[in-house]
Amino acid sequence: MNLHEYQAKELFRSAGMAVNPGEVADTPEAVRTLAEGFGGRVVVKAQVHSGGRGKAGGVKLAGSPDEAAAHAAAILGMEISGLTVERVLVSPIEDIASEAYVGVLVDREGQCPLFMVSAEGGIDIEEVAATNPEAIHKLRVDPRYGLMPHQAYWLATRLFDDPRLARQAARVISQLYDAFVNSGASMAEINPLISTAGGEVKAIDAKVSIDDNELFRRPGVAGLRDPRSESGADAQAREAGLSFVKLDGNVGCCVNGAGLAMATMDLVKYYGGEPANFLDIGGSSNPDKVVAAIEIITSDPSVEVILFNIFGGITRCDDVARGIVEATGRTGIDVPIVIRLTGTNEDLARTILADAGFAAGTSMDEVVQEAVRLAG
Amino acid sequence: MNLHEYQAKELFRSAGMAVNPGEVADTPEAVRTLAEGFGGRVVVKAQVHSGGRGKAGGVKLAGSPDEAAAHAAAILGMEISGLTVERVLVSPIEDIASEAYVGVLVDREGQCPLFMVSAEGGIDIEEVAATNPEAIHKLRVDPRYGLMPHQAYWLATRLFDDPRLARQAARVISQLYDAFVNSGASMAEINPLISTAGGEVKAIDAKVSIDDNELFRRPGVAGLRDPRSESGADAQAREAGLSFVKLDGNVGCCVNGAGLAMATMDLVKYYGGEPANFLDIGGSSNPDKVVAAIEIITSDPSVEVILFNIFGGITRCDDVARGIVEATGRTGIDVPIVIRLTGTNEDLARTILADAGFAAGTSMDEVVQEAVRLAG
Amino acid sequence: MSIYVDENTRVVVQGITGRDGSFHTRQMMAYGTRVVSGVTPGKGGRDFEGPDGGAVPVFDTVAEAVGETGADASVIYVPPAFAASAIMEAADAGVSFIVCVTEGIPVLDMTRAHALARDRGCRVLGPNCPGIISPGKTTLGIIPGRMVIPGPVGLISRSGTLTYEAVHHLTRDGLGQTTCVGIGGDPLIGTSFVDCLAEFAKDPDTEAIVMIGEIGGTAEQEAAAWASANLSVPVVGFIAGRTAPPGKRMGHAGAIISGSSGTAAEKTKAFEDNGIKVAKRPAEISSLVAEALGG
Amino acid sequence: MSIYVDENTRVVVQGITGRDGSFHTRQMMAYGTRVVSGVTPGKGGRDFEGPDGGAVPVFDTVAEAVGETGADASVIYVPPAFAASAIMEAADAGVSFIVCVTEGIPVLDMTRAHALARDRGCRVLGPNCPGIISPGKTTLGIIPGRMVIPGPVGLISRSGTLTYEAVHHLTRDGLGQTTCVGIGGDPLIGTSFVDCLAEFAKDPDTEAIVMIGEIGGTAEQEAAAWASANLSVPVVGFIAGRTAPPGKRMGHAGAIISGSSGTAAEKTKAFEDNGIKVAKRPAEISSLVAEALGG
Repeated sequence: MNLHEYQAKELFRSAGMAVNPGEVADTPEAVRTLAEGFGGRVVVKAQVHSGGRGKAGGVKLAGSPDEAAAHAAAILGMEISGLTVERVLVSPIEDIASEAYVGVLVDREGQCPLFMVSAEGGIDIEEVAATNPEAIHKLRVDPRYGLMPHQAYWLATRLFDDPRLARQAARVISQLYDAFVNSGASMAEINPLISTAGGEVKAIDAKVSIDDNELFRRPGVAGLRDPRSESGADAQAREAGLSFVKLDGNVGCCVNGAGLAMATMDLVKYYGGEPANFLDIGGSSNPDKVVAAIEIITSDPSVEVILFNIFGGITRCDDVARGIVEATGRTGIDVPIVIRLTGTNEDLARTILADAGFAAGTSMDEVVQEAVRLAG
Repeated sequence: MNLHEYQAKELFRSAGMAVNPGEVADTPEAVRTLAEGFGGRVVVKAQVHSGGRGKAGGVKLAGSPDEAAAHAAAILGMEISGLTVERVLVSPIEDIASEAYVGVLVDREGQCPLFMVSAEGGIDIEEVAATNPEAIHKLRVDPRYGLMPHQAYWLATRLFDDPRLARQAARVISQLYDAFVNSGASMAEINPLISTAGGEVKAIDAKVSIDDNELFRRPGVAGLRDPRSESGADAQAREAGLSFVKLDGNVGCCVNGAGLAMATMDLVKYYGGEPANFLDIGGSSNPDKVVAAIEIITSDPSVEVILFNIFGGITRCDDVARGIVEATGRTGIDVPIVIRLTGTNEDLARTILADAGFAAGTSMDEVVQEAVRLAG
Repeated sequence: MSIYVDENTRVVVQGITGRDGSFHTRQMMAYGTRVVSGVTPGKGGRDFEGPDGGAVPVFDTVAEAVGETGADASVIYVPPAFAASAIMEAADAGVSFIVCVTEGIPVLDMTRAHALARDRGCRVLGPNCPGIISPGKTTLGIIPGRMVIPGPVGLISRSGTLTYEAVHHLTRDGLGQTTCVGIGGDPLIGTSFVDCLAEFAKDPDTEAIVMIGEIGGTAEQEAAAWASANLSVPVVGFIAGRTAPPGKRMGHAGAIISGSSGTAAEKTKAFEDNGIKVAKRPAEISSLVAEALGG
Repeated sequence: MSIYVDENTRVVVQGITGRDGSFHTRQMMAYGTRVVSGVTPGKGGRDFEGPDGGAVPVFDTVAEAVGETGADASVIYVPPAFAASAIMEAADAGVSFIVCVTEGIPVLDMTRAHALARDRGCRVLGPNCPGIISPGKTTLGIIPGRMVIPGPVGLISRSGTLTYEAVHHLTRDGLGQTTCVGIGGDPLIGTSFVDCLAEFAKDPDTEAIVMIGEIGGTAEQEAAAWASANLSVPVVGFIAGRTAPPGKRMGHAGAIISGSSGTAAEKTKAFEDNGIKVAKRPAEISSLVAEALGG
């Protein structure tokens, strides 16, 4: 789950971090008032979960409250990467002397938190990684010890030569680590971490992704979810406990198991079709999940056919069959359904489906080809 | 630094622990009011830093508010192990089904926190250790991982067979560990941890010692110090940065270094004398410390002679000499002073002392013998 | 021969009285796995009823289970909130091989659990994995026993049902398996492709190896390089997720293309560059294996 | 020979620009210690001026100091609030021998610092110790060089000035030392009596050993048993604190009799039971050593 910039900054502030001030607003008038409070010269930033915010015109500097309001009027309601801007963050413009990058994520290889810092901040860190990889310094954190003070200081000295700035940066880095761990994040970054002409170090932009698996035990963090930042289908899938990713094709896929679901999409493509989605109903065999899956798939108007690919292990094929029958009975499905079922309780499933007028194949290849054919 | 029972319990409560209710009071009238609030049947407990509180009559059960007030009148002002009772803790009497012991301290050998628990609680754990050592279960906590849930549960199952009680005890044990670490304690114990007839587990008595070296960074904990619980000399020594322990003899000792200070006391005893104190002025050679040391030593009316034993390494003998001259000049010292000085700046020290009319030896044995002789 | 486990492996099941734990314990016992004990805190002292009336003693802690029944491997079916703790408990109790089936464990929990397992010299398979099966000998986890047969193929996979799909074809084509290992779909897993390859390399009965990978991370690339440098037996590969878009988690927490790294194309290329034939469809895996064994 | 350190030991001083650090660095350099670098965060790039105009480069971090100057030992003179971190930094930077002079480090900090040092295979002397001196070769810490002379005696002590008192008599009596080690007065120390005994046992030049203990803990008892089982050279002991009351901390954080354990009587008995002659007065140590060497 991604946090908005303003939420991430609030998280950092509560860890004691020096973060530039800012308030969110959702009308140009409110933005004008905030800009007045900040002395007139402000930056107005769209609060959407998208990396390309700046390039899309979602970040604007204003020299006066009127200009700030005008920018807000332009930005609010704007579409960025398919997401509508509902709120803007208003912050005073800082007197920036230098910009650095600080990020921490969980590293697969080291199986531990990994810091990445660069004295080249304020720009896309992937770009730095591609063009000037030596400018990025990495440090692994041993989860048994956490980030040790000397490590934070070493990272800080990669960013600032001036010891007074380095000391402040070391504090920010420690606070970032604390916020990362205490919010159950999988990624947290500050870009840029600036030094001001006055010799202060502070966080100007913030990004945090929370590990979805942490949310059950962090109601405060879970409460930061912005329902307007996800599509209806995404929200429905999440609530139903399904893994769902919308794609651009027309073959709706419903599979048990993530690996098999990907392989099914790939096979659709292999046989000349385009998958409309990734959808994993998981290991459990609750018919309700199947019903929800069908609802989600059919809510996409592009879908021309629904393809079931079930390999029964823990998943019981009869449960899936019942779900298909129930969903099709409840809501009129106006696209064809092709089904592949094999494994646990396969025969019973076949009987249930036959009673409802469905046939089911046993070969993944055959059924996928059939689905692609039906999708046209 | 030892906490009072009521302070330790407050610490535990703020870690979320189930602790029996209680309020402190310093007058019988206030105790009566509290007893009324608790329904009449209460226990009145002296709040002093002493293990023998119960045996000394400092813990009394009362069947009514009047009886509670009467007990409070008897206990308040009582002397226990030389300490005057200034406050009592009033708590409702619990319906105890079983009593267990839970303690955690820092283990020298394992260099880590060590839990000790016993299903035999409510009594002196040293007694259990002596008479029935198998009844005590120990568990070392790896400081890299902290107390892991399965460890807390294992400890809890040593205390209670009933899984519902064990689950509660595991929570208490985890909370005790958190309180221990977060307060910078060197020892924390619950004795007894009870189960009630109603199936609840809660802490009834609590003891916590804070590592003095933690206090600088824990102002909240440091603020719990009860100035009335230490003697004037102890407080003065602490403020002056001296290590001081009052003893029963008449040879006042002032030494640099803890090992040498103990060896000096031992040598006093060896030559037939009795040391009046342990006093280590430490490695630094601040004349002010010497002045404070002399004031502390001479505030003990038993002292018949002051013995200085200084082996100058970091400590500069001339600084000590200056301190002696200053202290004796400032306050009239009416007991003899014998001095042994050797090491750094020894000659200069000798000159300073000679100018003020003091002689100084170089042999520890000779000077100690002289001091013992003068002490009579 | 088999890798990691065999008919002598003594298994303790953590979460044996739970819904999943009890079901799969009975399945494992029916297959022949030596389930010697179970653990459910608060249910110590009871017996778990296996198939055919066999009774398995249940303990409150893994330490007791290990002490009383000599378990040397554990299978974990506890909910995600407690699963990392369960791994740590097993590692601390001296279990040397731990299969963690649980999906959805917080990744920061796993950094600590893996660290403790390393400290204790203990191998973790998973989490979020279907487990390991050695046909005819033992199964630890949830891989259905009926779909495997003994034979010369070693199989390693990040996925569950996709593995079944692959094994299904192998078995149907008469290509039995020495061991099938599901290493799990999480970003932090205890046993990697390379770890398994190194074990299969020591097994004289394994004459061909199947690696079923997916998008995300670099484990397949490392495995390919390792295989090329160290293995004498042929390897057949498959990569799921050719059509997955970047930046989206495809079900498995570990199946995500970050920026432009961890793509199926990258992994396929690494396989091919290191002499590993890559199947285009799951059904093709079996025919490539047959070819490799025939050649 | 000497133990742990010698004339080739390359020393980085942590806290070199502080009051204590700068003073003792100059003392060490004057004695001949190879101080190759210093560390003070925020003062990297400067030079520290040693005696005779010698310059020592100062770095911001120990990692840089080790990388640039090849330091293999560290001496720590930083305030207690930062000292455990300083140990961890040194251990992490690959320093193999760390002397921590600082007194008053929170004991929970030290549980972590010692754990990291163990993980990194690095030896810590102290904390709250005077350091180590090998007469004529090197000194790390604060033991004054003028009071020692080379010779056949190895000395181990929990105390500072009491050590000086003992060494003073030895030196005056012509009994020089191979190495004098102050292991420190804290409850959690990195190097024990037994550790030092084991090193002295490997040193052919050490012909007699002095152990100066004090109340608190069981380190002397363990050392006595170890010495009796493993040493061929004579050992002379001294225990400070015969008159100390139970339950009171005698200056050193580690010098406390808990209940009835850790008393001087108990330790003296352990020494004597294991054939270690115990001096009744500090001055007697030297004569017992002379006797032991003569016999």
